[in-house]
Amino acid sequence: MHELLGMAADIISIFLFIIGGGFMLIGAIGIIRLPDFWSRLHAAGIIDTVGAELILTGMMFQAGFTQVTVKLILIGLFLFVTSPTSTHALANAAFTAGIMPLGMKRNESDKVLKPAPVRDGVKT
Amino acid sequence: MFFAILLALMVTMLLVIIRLFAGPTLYDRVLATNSFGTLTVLLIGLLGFLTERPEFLDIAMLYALINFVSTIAILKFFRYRDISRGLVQAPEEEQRNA
Amino acid sequence: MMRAIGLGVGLFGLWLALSGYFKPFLLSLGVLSCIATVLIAQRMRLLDRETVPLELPLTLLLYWAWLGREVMKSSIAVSRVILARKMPIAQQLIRVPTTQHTEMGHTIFANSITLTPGTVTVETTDDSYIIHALTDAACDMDGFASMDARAAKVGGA
Amino acid sequence: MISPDTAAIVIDALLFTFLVITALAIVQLRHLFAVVMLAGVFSLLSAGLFVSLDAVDVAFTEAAVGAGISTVLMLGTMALTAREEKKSPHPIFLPLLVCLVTGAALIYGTLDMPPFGSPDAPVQTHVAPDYIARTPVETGVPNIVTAVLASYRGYDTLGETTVIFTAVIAVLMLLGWDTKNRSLARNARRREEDREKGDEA
Repeated sequence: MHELLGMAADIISIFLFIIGGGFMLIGAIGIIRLPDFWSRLHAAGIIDTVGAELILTGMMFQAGFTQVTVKLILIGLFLFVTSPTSTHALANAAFTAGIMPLGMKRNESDKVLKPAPVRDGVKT
Repeated sequence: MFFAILLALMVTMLLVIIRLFAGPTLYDRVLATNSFGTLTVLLIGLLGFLTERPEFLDIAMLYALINFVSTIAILKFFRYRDISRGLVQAPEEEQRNA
Repeated sequence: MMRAIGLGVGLFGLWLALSGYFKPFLLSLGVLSCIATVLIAQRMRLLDRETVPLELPLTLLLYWAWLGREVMKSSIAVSRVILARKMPIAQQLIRVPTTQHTEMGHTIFANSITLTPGTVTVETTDDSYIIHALTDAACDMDGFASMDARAAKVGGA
Repeated sequence: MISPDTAAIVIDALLFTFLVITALAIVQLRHLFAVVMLAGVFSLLSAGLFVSLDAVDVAFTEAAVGAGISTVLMLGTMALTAREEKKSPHPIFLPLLVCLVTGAALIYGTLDMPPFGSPDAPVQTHVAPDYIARTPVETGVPNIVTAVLASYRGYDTLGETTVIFTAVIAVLMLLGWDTKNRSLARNARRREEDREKGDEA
């Protein structure tokens, strides 16, 4: 019975690792492939949320009901709360600096369209 | 199992380092560093499991915390050009900066 | 006072969960450090609704479960975009109205939008957010409205 | 199936490769902001290495100092100086030679050292077993490094902390403690006003 449970946990965590690792790799490919900062933001979002959380959950199934799982849950919770905050801070800072998406289809913000700056984008 | 996922993690890390090196804008670099921090958290956790000593997760937790703080510090620095200033600016300061 | 006790109990719970020590000497050290932290927080006047959210409802957990499903759905959509040979992106900055009244509600709604890949909150005002969307499919106004309603239920309208 | 030891060695080798790549990138780039970011990544990678070498306390310090404080300090310095590194007017051969010779000497020095993890190394046979045996009984502190720092050589640590504290105070007084203090007071006052406004509403 005990072995059976262990095997089930193994299978579940392998499954979660495969999906999480797949999302992580896709996010990394997106970070390389996508054309500009704004679109890369979404690829990084995939790594930070789905990839990281799924892999952490996979590790939880390996750890079982121990203190390690408590720590993993805390890490997961912390990433869940902070990653959107830092993504928003990043997007907001870029927006304030006047970086605009490449080939924007629709713009409902009050800012006027400007070509994306070549280097650094910070007005010094 | 842990080895395979660690290898996937390594490939991801390499791609993120390439983006960090290539830029081109400052914000791309901050984005890559932030993602790299998340990947390091996972790396430390998985390394603990690989060597069968998962008690080291404390460091992973510390990294998750520090990564967030340093990202916010960097962005704050580039938005306000100063780290010691409070996040809420007085109206007169805002006007002076505009 | 309630908040001071709440913070103390929470901190000590965290201490126990992270350390796993139950020897009396170490336990007393843990209690001392928790009390010191609470006193410093008191002196910094940090004990308010924002830092010690005792009122956080249990529906937050249900909301997170729902959000998890949404995040999965949209990350599959974004993955498709990344893996397509000719990436069909149509970047846009759109304005999404919000009905949130409390700060907690604003935080939950705006962060939920950022958390779902494909959309990122760029700027916030009291009644609307500016959102960067990667594709046309990501600007699902009905979806935003339903997320807004759910967030309002959790964050207190 | 690969044994955990082999896997750990492969991972270590990969981490070292990344470390070298990052270091080369730092040397290559003239853009200082990117250098700061890459230095952060370098520190993250070395922390991963420390964990896989079982040096958990070092990894902790690396996390706090390397990734946290030094990034912020370097950014603060960049606010006062330029963003681009100047091209050095000197030829690179002499520094390169010095680096290579020093590196070769260091590597030659490691040849005499006992192999990594060897139980016969002087570190393992001298006082370390004694501390490991006595610490749990004598101090009751679970972490031996903490016990040594705060208990066995507590006076030494106290002295060190005093020195650093004095240095920080001196630097703060030299660099304008006063203006900083005032702006802190202003922020506190503003927070207070916001709170009062919030209470009324």
